[in-house]
Amino acid sequence: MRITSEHVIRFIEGVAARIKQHRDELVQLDAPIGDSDHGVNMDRGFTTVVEKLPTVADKDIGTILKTVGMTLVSTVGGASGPLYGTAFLRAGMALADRYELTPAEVVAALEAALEGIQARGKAQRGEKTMVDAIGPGVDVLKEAQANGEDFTVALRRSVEAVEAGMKATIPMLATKGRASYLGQRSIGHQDPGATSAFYMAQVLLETIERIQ
Amino acid sequence: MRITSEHVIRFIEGVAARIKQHRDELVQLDAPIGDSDHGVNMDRGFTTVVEKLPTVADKDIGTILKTVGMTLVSTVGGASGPLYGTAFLRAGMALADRYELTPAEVVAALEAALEGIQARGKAQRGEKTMVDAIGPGVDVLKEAQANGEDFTVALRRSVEAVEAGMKATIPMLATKGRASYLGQRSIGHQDPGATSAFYMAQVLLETIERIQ
Amino acid sequence: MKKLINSPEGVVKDALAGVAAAHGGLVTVHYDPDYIVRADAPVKGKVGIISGGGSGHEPMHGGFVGSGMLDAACPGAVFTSPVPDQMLAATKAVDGGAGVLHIVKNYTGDVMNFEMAAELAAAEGIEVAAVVTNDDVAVENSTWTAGRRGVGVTVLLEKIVGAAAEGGANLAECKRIAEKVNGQGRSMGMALSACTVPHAGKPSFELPEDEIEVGIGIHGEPGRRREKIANAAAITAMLTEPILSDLPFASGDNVLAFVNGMGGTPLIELYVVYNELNKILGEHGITITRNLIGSYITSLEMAGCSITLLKLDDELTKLWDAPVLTPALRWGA
Amino acid sequence: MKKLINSPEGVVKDALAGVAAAHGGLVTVHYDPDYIVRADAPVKGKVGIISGGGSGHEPMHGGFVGSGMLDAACPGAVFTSPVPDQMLAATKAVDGGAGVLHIVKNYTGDVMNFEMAAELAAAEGIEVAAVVTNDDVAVENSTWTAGRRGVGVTVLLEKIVGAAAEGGANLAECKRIAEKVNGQGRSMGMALSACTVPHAGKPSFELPEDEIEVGIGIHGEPGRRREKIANAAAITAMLTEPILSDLPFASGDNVLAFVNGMGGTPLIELYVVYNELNKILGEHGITITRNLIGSYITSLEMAGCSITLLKLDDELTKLWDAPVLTPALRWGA
Ligand SMILES: Nc1ncnc2c1ncn2[C@@H]1O[C@H](COP(=O)(O)OP(=O)(O)O)[C@@H](O)[C@H]1O
Ligand SMILES: Nc1ncnc2c1ncn2[C@@H]1O[C@H](COP(=O)(O)OP(=O)(O)O)[C@@H](O)[C@H]1O
Ligand SMILES: [Mg+2]
Ligand SMILES: [Mg+2]
Ligand SMILES: [Mg+2]
Ligand SMILES: [Mg+2]
Repeated sequence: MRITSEHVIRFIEGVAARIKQHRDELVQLDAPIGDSDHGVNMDRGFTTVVEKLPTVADKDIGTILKTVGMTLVSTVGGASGPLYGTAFLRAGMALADRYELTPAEVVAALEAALEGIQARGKAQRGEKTMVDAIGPGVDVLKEAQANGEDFTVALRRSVEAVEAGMKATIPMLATKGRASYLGQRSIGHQDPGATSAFYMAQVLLETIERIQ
Repeated sequence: MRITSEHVIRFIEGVAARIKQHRDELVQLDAPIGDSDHGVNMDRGFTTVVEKLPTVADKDIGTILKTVGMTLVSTVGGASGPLYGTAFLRAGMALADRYELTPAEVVAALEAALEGIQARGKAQRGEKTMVDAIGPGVDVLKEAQANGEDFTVALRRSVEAVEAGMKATIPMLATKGRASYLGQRSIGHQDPGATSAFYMAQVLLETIERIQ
Repeated sequence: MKKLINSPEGVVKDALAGVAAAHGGLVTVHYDPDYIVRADAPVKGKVGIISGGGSGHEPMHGGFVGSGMLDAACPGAVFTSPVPDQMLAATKAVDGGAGVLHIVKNYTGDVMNFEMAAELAAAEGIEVAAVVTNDDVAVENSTWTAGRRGVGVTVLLEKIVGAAAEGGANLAECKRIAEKVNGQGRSMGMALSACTVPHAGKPSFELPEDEIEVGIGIHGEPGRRREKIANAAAITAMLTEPILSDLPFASGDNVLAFVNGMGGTPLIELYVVYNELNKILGEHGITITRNLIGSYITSLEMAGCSITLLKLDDELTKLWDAPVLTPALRWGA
Repeated sequence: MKKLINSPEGVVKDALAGVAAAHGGLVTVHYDPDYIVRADAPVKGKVGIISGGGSGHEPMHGGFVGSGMLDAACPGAVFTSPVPDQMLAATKAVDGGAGVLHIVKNYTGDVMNFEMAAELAAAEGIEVAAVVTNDDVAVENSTWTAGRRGVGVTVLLEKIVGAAAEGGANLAECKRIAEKVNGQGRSMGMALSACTVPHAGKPSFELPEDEIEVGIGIHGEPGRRREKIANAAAITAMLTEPILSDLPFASGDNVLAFVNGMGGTPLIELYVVYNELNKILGEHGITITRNLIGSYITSLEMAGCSITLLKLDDELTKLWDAPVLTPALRWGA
């Protein structure tokens, strides 16, 4: 499978479109346990990212992803800005100078992204954050890679794991981020950051599926 | 008919009770074309009046009514305080040193009260104020007196005229007081001051009727 | 009705007790009759400046008592003009021998109660003058009304005349300046929502989600007309144009622009309105040389705003800039 | 949703333009990245004090920029922490060679964005220290949360540390004083109503007519728990007791009492609450020696209030009393 910088750009644009499409839903998810801004934050960030993309379209994938990360840091704000920003920065650092990626490199970049999020945000799994969605997805990919599974098939299972992780945030008690202030009242609501992570995973899968 | 200071006190107490009973109604009438306080203003004033009455119960009727007027001026506030206060003051001045009243004296006192209201407030009839209720009532009494009509009968007709005057304020355009600021929007609402005047007239009639 | 109060009956006294507890060094609160007076009153030889009106407009007037502004304020019940006993007692308390100026907002009740107090004070040998503010351009035809209402200009007038009195102006001079301010100032207000008078327990009117009241006063009453909700630029224009054409203000004028919140509107929105106002005045060649932005003359928790423009000259500018030390307005001190 | 705005997207920039138009002599507004900075920045040899946070809390922080308080403020989108670019630009703009103190409210987003800015500033050779305020006692168990939120104490801290910096304190000294203020201050808030984030278009939560939210933050979020509505005395006790027992405050303490409105609550109610607070503290033998009453750290048009108590000593009292000249807080100047 040839994963080129063109596919990476298609992925980023796809994420931007998907986030815009779910902007209000992400805002509404953030209302009961947050401050009603997650969808707007993400949309503001990715809208700017899309404007910036042409300036780096001919660059290596690492540079593209680092630009995405920097742009997110500079435009999203809130908790998700530094977190997703760091994620893309770290992924970009992992893929410096590459113009084409192997599935293994994609997995390594995703792992680096997750590590970046956890380094910045200090959240463990089970604290009702985006980590609860991203973590299980990365687990599946790593395990599949170890077993030599087909990447697309693995990614499909990975997205299912992300979705399950997202849904698993509903009964969780939040102990990180803004939702944690609600104590017991945080229970019963799906985490907005886990939800935006799921949409990104979906778009990643769709991008990869279209390559074959 | 012997109208004594005891009857006057009964009238005042009756007015206080009637106002209290219609307090919220007078507040609600004041909401669409005023500031939602007429019932509370009047109730505050007459509650204090009732507390003060024992200190002047043995005084002449003029003193009793002047005390009522002073107390209303000192406790009601708003437009109705100076207006009703002046009304009772003028009625009291008209009845100085009297311990018993003839119907003619009652009519003269009511006439003085109306004059006082108009001197203070400068309202003519047709401006959507208490004058539109009180004025016709005084007219009937004066005319009946000229015709030698029975006082109680005349008073009954007078209260009917007050009620009609009160209802006639509904289609009126306000040109005095707070309701005037609403311009055309003042049309269609009954004037709160005309309504409190009607309740006073009712109590006056009931007091007189009970004498016979 | 949801309010931070103990009872509808107690709200004015409770708030007065709060003022007394908070600003004891600055003002003294007297009860029965209620009035708030400068802690150092009467100031010998100074004209006493007093005002008053219904409660529910805070910080007006009690928040404006102090050096360089009011000598005393008389708070009535919520939205109810105070009674003459209050103004009489306050007048006596602030009389430093140079006479007392009553600042009265033009409402039938306020005017009559202040008149009675002035008559009583005169009978006691105190020289009293009065100025009646009537700056609300929403009330267009004064032959068909009780005259224009006194609104935002009252705040500016109290500051400016307070400075004049503090600076030693005599009663006639204070009255002249007061009338000048009233003559050169105009206001108009609008509401996004009604307010709830505590004892009434429910909003004074119902506004649909897409409508506003234009030409409101400060007593929770409906305005002159209802309009569809519009953006801040359109609403600001709706309020500003009648103000400009009424005085009229002209190109080259310097003005004090006062964007006032009605009690339930946050500061961020007032700055949005101020920005639009600044643009409109710029288009008319009018320069804002002084401004005041905040909730100073309110209508309980009503959401909305009013705009007041006061034409400035050197005299008024200097008096506006003079030091003031009150609970709600303070500078140079 | 009814607001005096032009559009949900434009509200922050429009309000900033209003601030620029209104307070041009005092502050300068920079756009992209957005920050409000003292007109005379950088002040040579003075520690620069900057803060920032989401918009919707006005006058905090932009209204506190000026002599004796903040050197710059970075406004994010409504309820969204600003981005590092803003804090970096502001830090550079106010660096007078003595280092820069970042005042950060403890929210995950604010902390992370300020951290990133501090890393970037350090990389450019500017000495940066940070203090994180976390005074909200409603958040009881910090092992199960992101730690306590920074609320009302932030306002007091900005004033006090601003005075210290103005007086020549160095960066370490400013940080020490900031930490002392944060250590000696506690807050708690409640809401009578929700607020509407402009782009969300509807209230963040629905409160029945007879219920209140207790233990809210300043982002329109629900509180720790719902309670039946109660009178001002009971609500004040509900907020004050957890504050008192947390520090704990003790008989004989002198405090600064800050009664803050959430944006939609009128001043008259804040004075009613202040009166109750004064009574409660009196019963505990605690003396209010300074106070602040008004809407200074708000949550858009939310109705409700918060109470902040700060234990005072001579050092803090002197710094509180020092002159301040900003759009929202001004005395001695
Ligand atoms: N410490 C953390 N680690 C990982 N994710 C976090 C952390 N704190 C918050 N989040 C994520 O951020 C999301 C909220 O993002 P957003 O609403 O944009 O920012 P804010 O909370 O500052 O308003 C949450 O739903 C959660 O998934
Ligand atoms: N100029 C006037 N002359 C006679 N009556 C008046 C005048 N102005 C107002 N009123 C009466 O006063 C009533 C309102 O009284 P109230 O609500 O107690 O005072 P306010 O209008 O000051 O709130 C009106 O309904 C009207 O009947
Ligand atoms: Mg959020
Ligand atoms: Mg009324
Ligand atoms: Mg009234
Ligand atoms: Mg946020």
